[in-house]
Amino acid sequence: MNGMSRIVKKVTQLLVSIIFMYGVYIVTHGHLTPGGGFAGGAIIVGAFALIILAYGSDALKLHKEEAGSSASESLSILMVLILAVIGFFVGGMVFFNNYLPTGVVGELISAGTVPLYNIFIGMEVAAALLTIFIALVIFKEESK
Amino acid sequence: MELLLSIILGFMIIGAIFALHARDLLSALVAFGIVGYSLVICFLLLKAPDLAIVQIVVETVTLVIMVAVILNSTREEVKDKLRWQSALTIVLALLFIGGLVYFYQVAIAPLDELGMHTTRMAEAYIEGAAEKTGSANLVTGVLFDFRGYDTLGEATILFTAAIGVLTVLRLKGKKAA
Amino acid sequence: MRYVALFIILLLFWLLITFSLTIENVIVGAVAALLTTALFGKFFRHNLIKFLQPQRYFWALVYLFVFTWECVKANFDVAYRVIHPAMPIKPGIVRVKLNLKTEIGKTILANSITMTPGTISVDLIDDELYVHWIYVSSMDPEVYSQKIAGRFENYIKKIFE
Amino acid sequence: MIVYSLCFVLFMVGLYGVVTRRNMIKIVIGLAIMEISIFMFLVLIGYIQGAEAPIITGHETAVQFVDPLPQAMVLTAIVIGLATNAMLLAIAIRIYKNYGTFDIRKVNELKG
Repeated sequence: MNGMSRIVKKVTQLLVSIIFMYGVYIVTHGHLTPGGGFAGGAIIVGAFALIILAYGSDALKLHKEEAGSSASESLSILMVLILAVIGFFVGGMVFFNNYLPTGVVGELISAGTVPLYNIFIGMEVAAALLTIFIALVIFKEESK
Repeated sequence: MELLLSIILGFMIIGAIFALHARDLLSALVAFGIVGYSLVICFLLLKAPDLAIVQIVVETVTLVIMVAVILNSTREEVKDKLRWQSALTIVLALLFIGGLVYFYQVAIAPLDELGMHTTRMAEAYIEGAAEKTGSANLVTGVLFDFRGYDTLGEATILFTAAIGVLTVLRLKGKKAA
Repeated sequence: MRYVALFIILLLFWLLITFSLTIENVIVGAVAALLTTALFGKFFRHNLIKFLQPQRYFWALVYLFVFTWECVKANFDVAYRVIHPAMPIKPGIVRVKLNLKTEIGKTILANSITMTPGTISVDLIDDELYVHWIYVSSMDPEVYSQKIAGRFENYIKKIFE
Repeated sequence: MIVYSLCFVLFMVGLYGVVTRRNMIKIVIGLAIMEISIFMFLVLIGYIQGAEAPIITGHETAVQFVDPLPQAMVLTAIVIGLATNAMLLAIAIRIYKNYGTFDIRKVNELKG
């Protein structure tokens, strides 16, 4: 796959970092504004998919990216579990206990463990969808 | 409100019927996009901005994956037309539809009118959410605090699906390092 | 150098969308911008000196009005062609020679042509832009290049070159 | 109540697609339509006339929120739906690679 025309590549260069940044904003402000890990993760996938579609698989090392994305997927689901287990031992034997101080409603650093879960679920969603997407592209390359 | 939602749902039904009958698979996907993106408008009208954000992104990703699959293979619809094999098939289908409509009637009877919902179970969540979790977004509070197990299960399903796709689509084995 | 510029732009974008200046917010934004720069910095290739020259912003403002005016005119033109019972269309693809040098200028010109109703830029090969046109009014390259691209080209040259 | 009935009709359209179509891509589309009708129905149940979206901004007057519970459930369901759809499409394209067709009955005839 050769990628698309130079117009698309230039627009991709302009926009891709801003799309990724917006995804990070949706994830980190998930407990204050609409959004959260699920939505933000899907937006982050959009940024990566844009690069893969615009530049084509020749310019990128897809096998390496696939390994990286499936590794970060496993890592983030492990982190969610670890956070939950820590809650089990810190609080009164309750899984998914919110053990950090909750702070003031409406501030960025508040709500205890909820933002942390948001971040790791966002990583999980992004990595899983990216893995699926890259697997499809690699399948297309190899089946020629 | 109800009228507006009914109109949008009518469009969704028309789009769905067209998506299932289109000759070209690519136009079928475009028609399926009508259904998904109309759902986003419905979510916004129903005061569910979280869901609207998720649905608009998920619909886009789904369409991208579907178009990738179709460009990989073929756009041709399978030629054979639907044949009504016998009168028995029709009778069975009508019986089935009748049964479904009956159970729908039974299920819909105890529900409240649209917009007259009384929050029974979520009362505790709404009352306690701000103090207990400190999260201003109640949906996120429910999702990651009160119902953390659901989220964990959901993440597990995503993980399994990704691994399944990797397994199904692997053509060459991994080279021995 | 490029990376620092991207970092500053992203941090400004973060502050714009969050719209609060608390310390935590700035720290989280800085971390996010750092992550984004590390991941996507190699895709950010622009000449940065031009960012700091104020007359370019003035011409960009002028270009906005010019583009809006052309867009409205083209809208009426296409609407006329659609409503007219005889449908006076003569579609075709023409090859437009560009005088712009920079990549970003060509991209903005191509996108402007696409966003004007009636014309769609199909592809960009070397210095030539292939445009699908709803009514090919002349076969002379000079005339149609002026008609399609000429109205935008001077302004874009002033903004980006 | 007519909105609920229309949701049911949408569900039936999806079911009709799954039962009668022979193309695997069309079957996946039918399943996705069924999913969409279910999401719509669940969110409709939680809607309250004149209520606010369930986000505390600090200066709302009428302190009544839309039920956040169905919304949280649907949020997970949407992402799960995407995962299952991707899995089904992967299986479909793998079958296409092996048999050269999307026709599900022809695949049945070819093997076993």
